[in-house]
Amino acid sequence: MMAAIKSMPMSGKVGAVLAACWLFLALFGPWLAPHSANEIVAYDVFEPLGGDYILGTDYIGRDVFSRILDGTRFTIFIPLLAAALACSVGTLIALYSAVSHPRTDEIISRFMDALISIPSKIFSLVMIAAFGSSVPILLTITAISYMPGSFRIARSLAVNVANLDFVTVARTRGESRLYLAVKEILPNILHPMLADFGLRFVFVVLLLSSLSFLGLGVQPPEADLGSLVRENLSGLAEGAPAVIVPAIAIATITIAVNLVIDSLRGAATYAARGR
Amino acid sequence: MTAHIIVEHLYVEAGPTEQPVTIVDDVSFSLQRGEVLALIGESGSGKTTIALTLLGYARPGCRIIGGSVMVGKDNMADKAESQLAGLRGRKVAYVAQSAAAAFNPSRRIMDQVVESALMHGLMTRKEAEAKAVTLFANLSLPSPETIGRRYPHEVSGGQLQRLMAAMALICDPELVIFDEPTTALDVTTQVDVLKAFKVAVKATNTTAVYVSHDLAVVAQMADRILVLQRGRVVENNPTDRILNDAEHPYTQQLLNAVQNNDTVQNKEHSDVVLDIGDIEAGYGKITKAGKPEIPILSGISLKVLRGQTVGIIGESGSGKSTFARVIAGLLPASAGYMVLNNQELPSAIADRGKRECQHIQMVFQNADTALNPSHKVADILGRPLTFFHGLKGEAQKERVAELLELVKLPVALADRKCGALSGGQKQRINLARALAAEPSVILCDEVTSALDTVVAAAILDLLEELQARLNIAIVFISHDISTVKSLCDEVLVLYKGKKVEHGSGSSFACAPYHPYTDLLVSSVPTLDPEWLDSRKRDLDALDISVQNTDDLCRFRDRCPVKLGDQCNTEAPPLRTLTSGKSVLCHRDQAMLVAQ
Amino acid sequence: MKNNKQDAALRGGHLGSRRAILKSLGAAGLVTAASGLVLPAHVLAQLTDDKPEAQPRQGGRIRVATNSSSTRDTLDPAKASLSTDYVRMYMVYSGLTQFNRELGADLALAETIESDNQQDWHITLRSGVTFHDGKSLTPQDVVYSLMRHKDPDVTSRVAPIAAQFEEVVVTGERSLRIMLKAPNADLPVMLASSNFCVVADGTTDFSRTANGTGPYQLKEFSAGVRTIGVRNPNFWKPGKPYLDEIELVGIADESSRVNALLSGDIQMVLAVDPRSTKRVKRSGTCDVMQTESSLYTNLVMRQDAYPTNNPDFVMAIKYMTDRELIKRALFRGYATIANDHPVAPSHKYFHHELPQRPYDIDRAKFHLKKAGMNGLRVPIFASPVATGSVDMAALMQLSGIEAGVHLGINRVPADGYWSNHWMKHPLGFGNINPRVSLDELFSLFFKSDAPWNESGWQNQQFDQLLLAARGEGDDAKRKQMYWDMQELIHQHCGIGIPVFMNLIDGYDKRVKGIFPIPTGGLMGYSFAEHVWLDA
Amino acid sequence: MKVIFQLIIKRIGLSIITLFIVSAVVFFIANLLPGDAAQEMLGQSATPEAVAALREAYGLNDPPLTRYAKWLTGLVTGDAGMSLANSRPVSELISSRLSKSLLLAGLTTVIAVPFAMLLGIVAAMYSGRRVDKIMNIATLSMVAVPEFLLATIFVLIFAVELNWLPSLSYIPADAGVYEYFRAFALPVATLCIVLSAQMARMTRAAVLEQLSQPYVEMALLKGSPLSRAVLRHALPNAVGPIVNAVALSLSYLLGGVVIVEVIFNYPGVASLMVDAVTNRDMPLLQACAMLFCTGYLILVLIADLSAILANPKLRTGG
Repeated sequence: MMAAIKSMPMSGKVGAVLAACWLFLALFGPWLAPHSANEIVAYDVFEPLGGDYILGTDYIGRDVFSRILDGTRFTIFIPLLAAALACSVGTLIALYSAVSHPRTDEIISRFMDALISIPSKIFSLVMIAAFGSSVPILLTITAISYMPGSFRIARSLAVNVANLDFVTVARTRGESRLYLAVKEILPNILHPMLADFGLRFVFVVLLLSSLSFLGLGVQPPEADLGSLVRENLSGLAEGAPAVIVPAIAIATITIAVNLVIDSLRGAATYAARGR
Repeated sequence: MTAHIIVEHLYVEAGPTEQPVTIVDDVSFSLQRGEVLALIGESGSGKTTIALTLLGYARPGCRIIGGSVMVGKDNMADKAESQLAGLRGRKVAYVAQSAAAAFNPSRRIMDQVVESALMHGLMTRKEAEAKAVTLFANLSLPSPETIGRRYPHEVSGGQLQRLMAAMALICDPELVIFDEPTTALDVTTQVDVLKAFKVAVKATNTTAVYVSHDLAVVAQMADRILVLQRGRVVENNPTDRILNDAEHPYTQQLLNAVQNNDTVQNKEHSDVVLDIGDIEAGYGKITKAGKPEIPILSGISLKVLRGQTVGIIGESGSGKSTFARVIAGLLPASAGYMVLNNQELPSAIADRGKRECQHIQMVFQNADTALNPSHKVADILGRPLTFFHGLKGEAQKERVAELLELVKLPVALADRKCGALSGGQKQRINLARALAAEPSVILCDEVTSALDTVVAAAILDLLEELQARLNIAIVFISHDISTVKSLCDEVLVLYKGKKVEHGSGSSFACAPYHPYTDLLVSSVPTLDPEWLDSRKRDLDALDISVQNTDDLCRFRDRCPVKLGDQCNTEAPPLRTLTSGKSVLCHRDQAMLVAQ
Repeated sequence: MKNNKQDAALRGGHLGSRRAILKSLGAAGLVTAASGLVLPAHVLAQLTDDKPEAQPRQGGRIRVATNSSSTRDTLDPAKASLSTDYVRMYMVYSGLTQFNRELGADLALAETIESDNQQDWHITLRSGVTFHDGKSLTPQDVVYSLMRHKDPDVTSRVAPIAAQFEEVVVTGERSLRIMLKAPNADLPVMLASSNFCVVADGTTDFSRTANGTGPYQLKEFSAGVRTIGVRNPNFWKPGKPYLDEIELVGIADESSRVNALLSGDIQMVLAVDPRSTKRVKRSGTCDVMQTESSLYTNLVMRQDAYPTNNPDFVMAIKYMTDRELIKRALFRGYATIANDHPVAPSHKYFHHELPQRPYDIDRAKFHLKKAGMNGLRVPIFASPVATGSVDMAALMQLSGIEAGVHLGINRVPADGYWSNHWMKHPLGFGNINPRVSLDELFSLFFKSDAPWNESGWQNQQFDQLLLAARGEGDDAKRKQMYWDMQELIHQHCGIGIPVFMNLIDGYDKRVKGIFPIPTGGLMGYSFAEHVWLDA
Repeated sequence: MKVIFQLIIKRIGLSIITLFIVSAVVFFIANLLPGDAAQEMLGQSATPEAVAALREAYGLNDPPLTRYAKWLTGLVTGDAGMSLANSRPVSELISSRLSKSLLLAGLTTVIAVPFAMLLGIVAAMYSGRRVDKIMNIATLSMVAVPEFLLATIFVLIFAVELNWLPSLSYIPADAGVYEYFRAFALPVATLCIVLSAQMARMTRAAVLEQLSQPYVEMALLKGSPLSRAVLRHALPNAVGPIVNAVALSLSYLLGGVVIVEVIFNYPGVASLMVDAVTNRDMPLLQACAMLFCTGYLILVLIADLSAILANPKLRTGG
């Protein structure tokens, strides 16, 4: 891991550091918060930077800094888990369909197409209307809506690998499909899927914030960064930090992750060329 | 008179600037106008890198860090991109290794051939195209007027390679760089391409640099030969000098690798291991006629005896690899039978039992793709051991060690990932994996063609030795008849999915041959520099019209000794010659000898 | 005052039958309306900044945005359910009566409404009123318009109220008679609701056309997109309406709505967030109108479920609601402290001697201990549709922690809240629109058999008082009864009402003639006939 | 051309299957929704009898499968059914909105695609250099900003402060080109930024991929300057992946634009579908889902076709 970071270009290192910082905040943010995230501390709403409250106050006078520290964990962990879920499930299904009969493969692909073609926001809307909005539900929804995408990528990768000689060799040995999928193919698509995982993460972060716009996101009084932006939107006119800071936070998180992915990709391609 | 090309103290390095690797190390040479210099050495010797510096070009990740590269009055080593762009293609031209890759698939050939002429504003499109057509003709390309209108994928590899030469010569450059231009080609096509190049170059008195790893080929083309090893010049002498009395041991190695030692051994063969009869196979759905939509093989029969080596020869498209796949069960035959160790062998892998799978092992041409890059050597060799013989833990470890020894690799390799290994080592691992199963038949598909000559020779020796020790049967598939002749007890020549000649290895020592076999044999370059000029041209139609379906002789369109329309109307008989081999041809023994 | 003129005009409309009206409508508090000069203080406060204005100007077009609009938008009074619908109804239709700024009703299509026993009502219609298609108004139209609510196939939203109609019959070419099942002095006010607007006899298809007698004729209607009305030249109020055209759109997102107002794309918007008022005022071109209403978001504590069926728990909750904080933090002061009963201070029957319930954690603690519910965990259901409920829940949660009860907030999406969550959980929120007649309010939400008895409250005494008050002609007695009912709710009902929210509308200062009508935003949704555009 | 024809036929076949699956999935999920059109219709005033009556009227009492079958047969016979929320034919509701959605999507496409291409190509040409790095960060930031924030910022600046553009994308009946431009400026700008970032990155990747091919090296060694090598050689071969990326991004323009539609109060199909959900208006919901799916499939088909047309090898079925 450290080696991987060492081999990264500058941008990658920056990204890694940023990401690490956010991860840290996500883990320990709530303990660092000067106030309780939900306590109304000031009469004035949308207070500016500095002053009694580092990042001012929000639309009902809560301490923005504390709320951000508290909300980061949602913006980090939900996407993290969701993306992990989406990628792993997508990859596994992809592997399965790559090694199984063309017809099965076809059916699975059709089904995934179907899923992709349903706009994720509306899918979420329906699901949340059906099951209510809770963290587990949000996880499931976001995971489901990005799984087909992962599947597409994983499948195309897997199919390519499946046609390589070493897989054929294993076949001539009479190996089981499971072995082919897990032992021969999987290790060789892991790396690109890692990059894909990063992308999914970013997508989920953004989907979450759009959901919070539609009032379907994380449940108050908790709020992920997206919801913070949303609930303080009316403060945008007076340039309240309550809306701008969380927005910047989201931006830095996504950018950081992307930088890391890109440099990982770069490393991968370099390795490929080296071989 | 001063030399045309003068390269002095050239250094090129690669990799990240922090810890660079010097890949061209103090190389100097010079070349008179009109001379042809060959750069020879195995992959990684830096020959291509040097050639590219003559265009002032270094591949991504590489940097020219020292020395001068004088082409005429221009020092290509210290020119700005913009200036270089003006020189490239006009003054110095490049013919790439794989024309198939070096032609833009989405643009018509003519556009690409004339492009540089137009870019440099040397002539109008009309003139350029006219010139191109004449070049096509000189390069003895079929229907020169129209071939330019085609897309790259619509012409054969050999033709593409020559078209590339035309592309290089369109601006009458002073210097042409040929970068392994024929390695990707079949022997028969290679000859024509080489001929064409030689003529073209001599005609225009162009200086040429010819990059290759094949001494025999180089012998035909070059006036001087520069032998490279790990980025350094080990020998730089006129061709005949190199051929006759090479100074450097490495050069001698190269020479020996080419000298094919015709030692046909006659071992005692006992029982039949694999008996294959009247195989029909192909791709696509099975039609009502019971044949696949795209038939490849028809009526192939073969008996393989224990400890015997059977050679299958053919060029690309002959169906030799398909044959291997059929035996391995990857492509179930649509007709015919297979018997393994006196037991009916199901045609589809799915229907085969573990034992059957174990007894037929396949070794693929390209070790890079045949070994899972993410596995350790130990895993790769260990898997068949556990899978077939249930070996685990220590026992497995030991066996792996034995296997490595068997293929003459250090045991330490066991825990390396095979991405880190050299081509030769990979191929040995590849072989060891097959042996691990303790099979009775090994299918070797072009196991040497991806390797440098020296390395390839070593692998062949290994094969022979192993077979002698383990007494396994080997089906050796190759396009290189000389190798097969020297290696195999029995040889089978495929042409477009049909067996045209079949006999003992010894019977291939000399004529008579089937006309196609004859073509193959005579197409293999020798170290005699005169050889190429003595060769007669093969016919080269733009599209070989023969379908793989009818029973007529499929070689007839290219056959130099074709008998009028008999060949076009009647199916050729399978006649047995005195040498004991059978030949699929209308000509009888006498006529064949006469050719 | 700018309104003298129109009121005079109105009075002129029914001077002849003044006695009858006073007799009949006194109960409903139209005395002030009849001589419309004395205005309640809170209304005056709103009007101080309009200087006395010149003759209202004819012409001009404005665009108006409400906060809700969907494919469910309708032209059928019986189906009107959202603010956009209400506005649309008052644009194209008129009712027998209409709301005025004193929470009472003025006569509209009705010229007189008389009754001696509050059960048997005689109505004469204004003469010379015509529908948009030229057909003139007949009693039959009114009969049809009222009785159709009882037809199940119409799926009227006021079916429960219409159930009171025993029968409605034509008694003359301009007169009709409404027989109620039981006396109800508030009928005239009831009839002013947009659902009881008058449509032409026999109209069944409301999908594209609306043939009413209202101030504007329907020019374009596409559900969920927009409604355009053009001036009705033969509107029955002489000289009215003033504008040539009104376009009505729904903008769900508050900040978009306000931005649209500030950028001049919209001239009037409904429901401005208290936090946006600063911006609107600062703009200079626009201003806000505040309407004190009896709109409230309330805690619902089911009497038939644990733990809310425990009166001490209910008390605890009531004591741990920090009304001041809610008013200040959630509504930026645009609210009126409530006293756990649904009658707003502005209402003439408001019980002002009932002591205000304070924010008192210790009392809450005491009650919790008494109930033995210390450290109890209770889920509380809130939703964006119940305005402010989510933030209220958050505040309740905090004071809950102090008092020693843990409230776990479940925010459920707006969509489907009313059918799936409202009144379905022990502890949740409701959101009740202003009802002018306390009778309607109580019978809809507090009577033991009320259709939406939110807390499932059963109280015989209350029910009896309600029925009695309905039939009571004497205002003093009636008032006393309503006071008693308020006290009952305040003490025993499982409903906690922290504040009444003031309605805030935003408007472009060039729009004139606006004044608050407490039944709803945008002048009780009936701005269409009143406003005019200053050049 | 024959190849293309076959492909289209094959695709249409597959698409029908996919559509079928979508309809099934949507129907299934929709059935999980609590409450139904009847309840939503009556809202607070829902008395059991009334609801029952309405259910009967809507045929909501039949078992789900029967309803699904009914709906499906209706659709096959070209009848998408009646909207439950406001008794108008679904087809009518959609068609009025669809044209608007397509207009918005079209405008966005026309602007976003070339813009993205340009960014991507330039970035690829100077990959590793400063230009590339800056663009990388720029595009990333573009992706990273929640679109509702972006939209609101635009409105505040251009509509509220500067008063150049309307804050609602409202088109008067007698709108001229100028009004159109003004009305669409902000939503289109928002969508462009949201979309082009992704497309630009994909384009860059695709072009870079080609730049590593031998024929590009060959072009350089023939003396063509980098720009020519990229535009004349690499780009034509990168078309396949690029159009694919574009297609995927554009498929977002039908269903994904809910937020933009809400903020600019633009009556598009996305918000229609949201209404359908809130009103439990199954026929409408289903129809919208079908619509989005079809749109997606068409886009993908177009992408594949253009990829084929760009590649002579596939084109001639070689």
